[in-house]
Amino acid sequence: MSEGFNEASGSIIVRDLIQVIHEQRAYLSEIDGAIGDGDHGINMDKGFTLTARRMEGQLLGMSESLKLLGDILVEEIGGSMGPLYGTFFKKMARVSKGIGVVDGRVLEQMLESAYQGILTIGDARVGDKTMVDTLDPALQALKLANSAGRGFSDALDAMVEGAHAGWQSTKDMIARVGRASRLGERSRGTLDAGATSCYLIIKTLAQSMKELSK
Amino acid sequence: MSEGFNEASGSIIVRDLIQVIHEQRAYLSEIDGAIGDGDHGINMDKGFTLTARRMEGQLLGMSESLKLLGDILVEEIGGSMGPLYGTFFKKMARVSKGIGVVDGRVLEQMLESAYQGILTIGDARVGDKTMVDTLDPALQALKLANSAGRGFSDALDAMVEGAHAGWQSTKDMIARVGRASRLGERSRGTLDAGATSCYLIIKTLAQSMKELSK
Amino acid sequence: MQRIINDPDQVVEDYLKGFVKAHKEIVSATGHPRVLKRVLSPQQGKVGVVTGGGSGHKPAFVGYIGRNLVDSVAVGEVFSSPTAKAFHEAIKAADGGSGVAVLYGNYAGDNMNVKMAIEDAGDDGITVKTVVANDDVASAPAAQRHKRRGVAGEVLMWKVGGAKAALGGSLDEVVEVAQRAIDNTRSVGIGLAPCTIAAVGKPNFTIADGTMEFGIGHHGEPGMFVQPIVSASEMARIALEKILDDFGFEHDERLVVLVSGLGSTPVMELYIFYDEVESILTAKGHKVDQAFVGNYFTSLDMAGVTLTVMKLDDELRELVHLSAHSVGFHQE
Amino acid sequence: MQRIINDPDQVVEDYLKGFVKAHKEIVSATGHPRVLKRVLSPQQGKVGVVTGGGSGHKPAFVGYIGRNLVDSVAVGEVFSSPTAKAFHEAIKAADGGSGVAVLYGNYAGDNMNVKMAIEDAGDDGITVKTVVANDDVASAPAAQRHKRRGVAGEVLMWKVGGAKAALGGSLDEVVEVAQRAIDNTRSVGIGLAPCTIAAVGKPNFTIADGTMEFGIGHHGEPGMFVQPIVSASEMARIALEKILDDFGFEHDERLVVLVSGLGSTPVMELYIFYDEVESILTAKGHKVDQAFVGNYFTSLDMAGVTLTVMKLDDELRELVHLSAHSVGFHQE
Ligand SMILES: Nc1ncnc2c1ncn2[C@@H]1O[C@H](COP(=O)(O)OP(=O)(O)O)[C@@H](O)[C@H]1O
Ligand SMILES: Nc1ncnc2c1ncn2[C@@H]1O[C@H](COP(=O)(O)OP(=O)(O)O)[C@@H](O)[C@H]1O
Ligand SMILES: [Mg+2]
Ligand SMILES: [Mg+2]
Ligand SMILES: [Mg+2]
Ligand SMILES: [Mg+2]
Repeated sequence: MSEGFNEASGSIIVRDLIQVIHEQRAYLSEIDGAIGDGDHGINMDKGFTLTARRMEGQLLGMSESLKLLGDILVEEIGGSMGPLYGTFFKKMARVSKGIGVVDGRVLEQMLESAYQGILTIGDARVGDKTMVDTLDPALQALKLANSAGRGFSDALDAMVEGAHAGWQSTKDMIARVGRASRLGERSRGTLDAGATSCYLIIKTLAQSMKELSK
Repeated sequence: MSEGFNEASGSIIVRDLIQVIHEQRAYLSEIDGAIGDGDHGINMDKGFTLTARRMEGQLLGMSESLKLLGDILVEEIGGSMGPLYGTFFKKMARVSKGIGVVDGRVLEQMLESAYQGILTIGDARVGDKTMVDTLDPALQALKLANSAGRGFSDALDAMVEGAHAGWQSTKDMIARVGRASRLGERSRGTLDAGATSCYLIIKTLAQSMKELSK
Repeated sequence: MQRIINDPDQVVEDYLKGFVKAHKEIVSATGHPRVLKRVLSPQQGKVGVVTGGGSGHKPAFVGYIGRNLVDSVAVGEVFSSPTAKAFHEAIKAADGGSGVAVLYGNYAGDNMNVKMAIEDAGDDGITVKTVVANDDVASAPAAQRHKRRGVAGEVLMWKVGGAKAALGGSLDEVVEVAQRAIDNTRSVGIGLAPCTIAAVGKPNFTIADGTMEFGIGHHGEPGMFVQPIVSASEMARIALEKILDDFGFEHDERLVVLVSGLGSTPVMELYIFYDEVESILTAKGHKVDQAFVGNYFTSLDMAGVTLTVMKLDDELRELVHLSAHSVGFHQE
Repeated sequence: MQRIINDPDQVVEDYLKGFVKAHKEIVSATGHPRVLKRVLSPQQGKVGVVTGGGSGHKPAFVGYIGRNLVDSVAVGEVFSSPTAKAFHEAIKAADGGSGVAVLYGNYAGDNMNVKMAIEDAGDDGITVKTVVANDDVASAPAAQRHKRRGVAGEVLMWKVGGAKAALGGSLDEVVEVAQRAIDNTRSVGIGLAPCTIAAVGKPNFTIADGTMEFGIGHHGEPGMFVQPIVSASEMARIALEKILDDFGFEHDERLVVLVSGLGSTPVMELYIFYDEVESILTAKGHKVDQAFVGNYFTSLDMAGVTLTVMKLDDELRELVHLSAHSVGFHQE
């Protein structure tokens, strides 16, 4: 496996994300239904499916595809998910624009920028039972792997492991932001919907990047 | 028992009516609750109690008392009961005004006029499951007793018997007017509220008149 | 029962107090506790316009007291006719010497009480004429129109009658055009959930979940049939079909459409329903000249909708469009 | 779920179609499907007044588009913020060259989307300033006013801001007085029964029968406490106490009182509640200068009430009384 892949050939990453969100639409809504209002899968799928349609017949790179997804989320989804995931993907797009090869370092910069974007706009912190709880450990693990000099594939694995642990950690948390915060103590015991979609996104991202780097 | 009593001394009749309606308030509402909206006792008692208050300290004859009751029902109760029972008592008052002695014949005229008033204003017929079903046989029985030359006391008994039979007959009827008509076939099997109050009124009227004629 | 009340037997007294306080610039109390009138009524020389009915239909009836609308209203208990006395006092409060038009709905109690009130008003030397709204097509077949109940179409009758009186119409003219308004108006209701009278404390009737009652009355009077609930577009289709069948239009018409919620249906959904109604009418070649969508004539917390359609002629159109202002009705 | 809808995922699209059709004389569609504007907007030289928010709050937000009120509105999904794009387009639709005031409520999604929209509007050369309503005293302690949600007090902010803009105020003046309006406004809600989002199909939360949730938010956000349901007069007392404590008035004040139903509470009961509020305020020496009672800011079919009190100064009073006309708000 080579260290990285060509940004210009990476639109498959976004196509894979669209597919996984579409497949997991019902699952995401179900999780949101336990302590939220049961529409997370619907909200996400709406924006992602729209992106698929807009991508049709276009020749885009990874950065352009991520930008398209981000723009559509911001422009068409509204609520909190639109700006949060919209910013997430737009930031990733900006950092990787014209970058040439995407490797562990580039991905780290992309994710770091995306993470900062979400913090700035959403103001949630680790432990609030949100997508941030998936994102933070994923990014930490990626950073660690990179600075330990591990290869791209290993770094991606580490990132997914971090995301998985973070995602699972939301189960025991009390929601402090968003709709579920209404439930207080009763929000404990179920996974967070946004943390779940975020884990799915990180995992799919890693898979696609590995595939591209073969 | 003498044949009749002095109209001028008959205000006790209205006082007795007020008392019985007040005592049976809950019962009347309960019956109305089965197939109506459960307020017949409330509606009736409101007007009757008000009359009691207005009668206080006044020296009234039977006709004047009935007129007061009728006026208050018309003026303060509204709905259908106000005009129906209001007309009922106002008509009885008009026929008996300055009559001197009230006997079987006078009562017949009073009831006949009251009945016609209710038919004119309410347009219900025998068999519609209303107060008319009590009133009609009560009046028929009274007429029959009078024309058979039976005494006042017997005539009163006959009237009450007629009222009772009519009242009970409402049990098997399907309501064709008023709120209960909504239920159609389901209105069968319970007594009608208005027929019940009408029976109580006829019965109490008879008792008071007997008492007065002693 | 999840309600905002004090004594359940005093809800009418209590709400009237609040209503008069809140809308001092439009309505005022009268000598009779159950009669409200427009602050500026009676107006000398103007035909008085009176209505009245049971409570629980907000903004009807008191919410239609206002400029170019109703002069005075007789207020009854919840879902129960006002007294003859209240109607009589309302007539007096509206009388400006040119006669009074009582424009009310076809219900047994109201008919009796208005009739008695008119006799009493006659003793005062006031000329009173009536128009009895019977727009509810579901409440009796066309051959027995006189038996039909008045529902949300009453709003258009008041609008037209009130406008005509404001423009200086004579009593005969006001009554004639209000009669024409209601003759040209058809309504039908669809019930989705029952309502609860506070003094009674439990729902007045039931509508099973997943079903709708077509042709329901404004107090829960039985409809024509109960069937599984359908989409807004299908509801609009069957409601309009019933109304258009009854009209039997032979030409393309200019119409007023009034869509009123029954109480607890989100207003958003009334617009979804209206959109379908408008589309069907337009497809058939008719033109919606004026639409009213909102809670114009409710039934406490009943869920559902009333569809009302009025056929316009030139005069009705002019009167419908005349500006008006009341608590529940506004037109610029 | 007893609803009048077609596709539960399309309720917003569907109701907007009906809304625009029904109110052609007041509102019109724009290039963006989720932005409506006043027919007569933008007006050259007038400061544009924009608002927006999730759907399900009828007549808010689109019902406040009108004369001397709001110029354009960004519309979100039910209980979900409009997109940044929609806010951006609404800003453009309101811009008459003198800047635009976005007057909206303090919710996470709205804050994010407005912020992004302002950046984009800046690229178009439009000056945008915002006022963020935070009138809900139950949603955070006084020390954290910036965390409080905006509820029915937004109506008064729009009224005042819209009036100032209509009278020719500059952007700074409009924003200053709208800010003063909301700074002088406090609200609190009482929930009696939950609401159901059609796309979700079941109640969003529960309020046990016989209990009430004091301080509930407009989407069912948790209140301060749940307690057995009390009389209207007691509800008024505790709601007003919470508001007056927060104000801490030192003088007798002239006030605006706005009582809004949350959706399915009969309007009659809002007047019972208002009557109590007015009595208490009057007894304390205050004067209700203007009252609004009705469904001004609802939450689908939630049962309950929001009490809003605004303290007036001379300018606010003049602006509140300026005539206005929109689908949901009317002042002569
Ligand atoms: N301020 C925030 N920062 C980060 N994530 C958030 C924030 N608010 C909410 N979320 C995430 O949003 C998810 C819910 O999304 P979704 O169901 O689509 O929206 P809604 O709550 O409006 O129905 C939550 O599970 C949580 O992870
Ligand atoms: N048109 C009518 N003629 C005679 N009696 C009637 C008529 N309509 C209704 N009733 C009587 O009224 C009774 C109900 O009275 P009540 O409960 O006081 O009024 P409501 O039905 O308005 O609640 C019925 O039981 C019936 O006997
Ligand atoms: Mg949601
Ligand atoms: Mg959700
Ligand atoms: Mg009753
Ligand atoms: Mg009854």
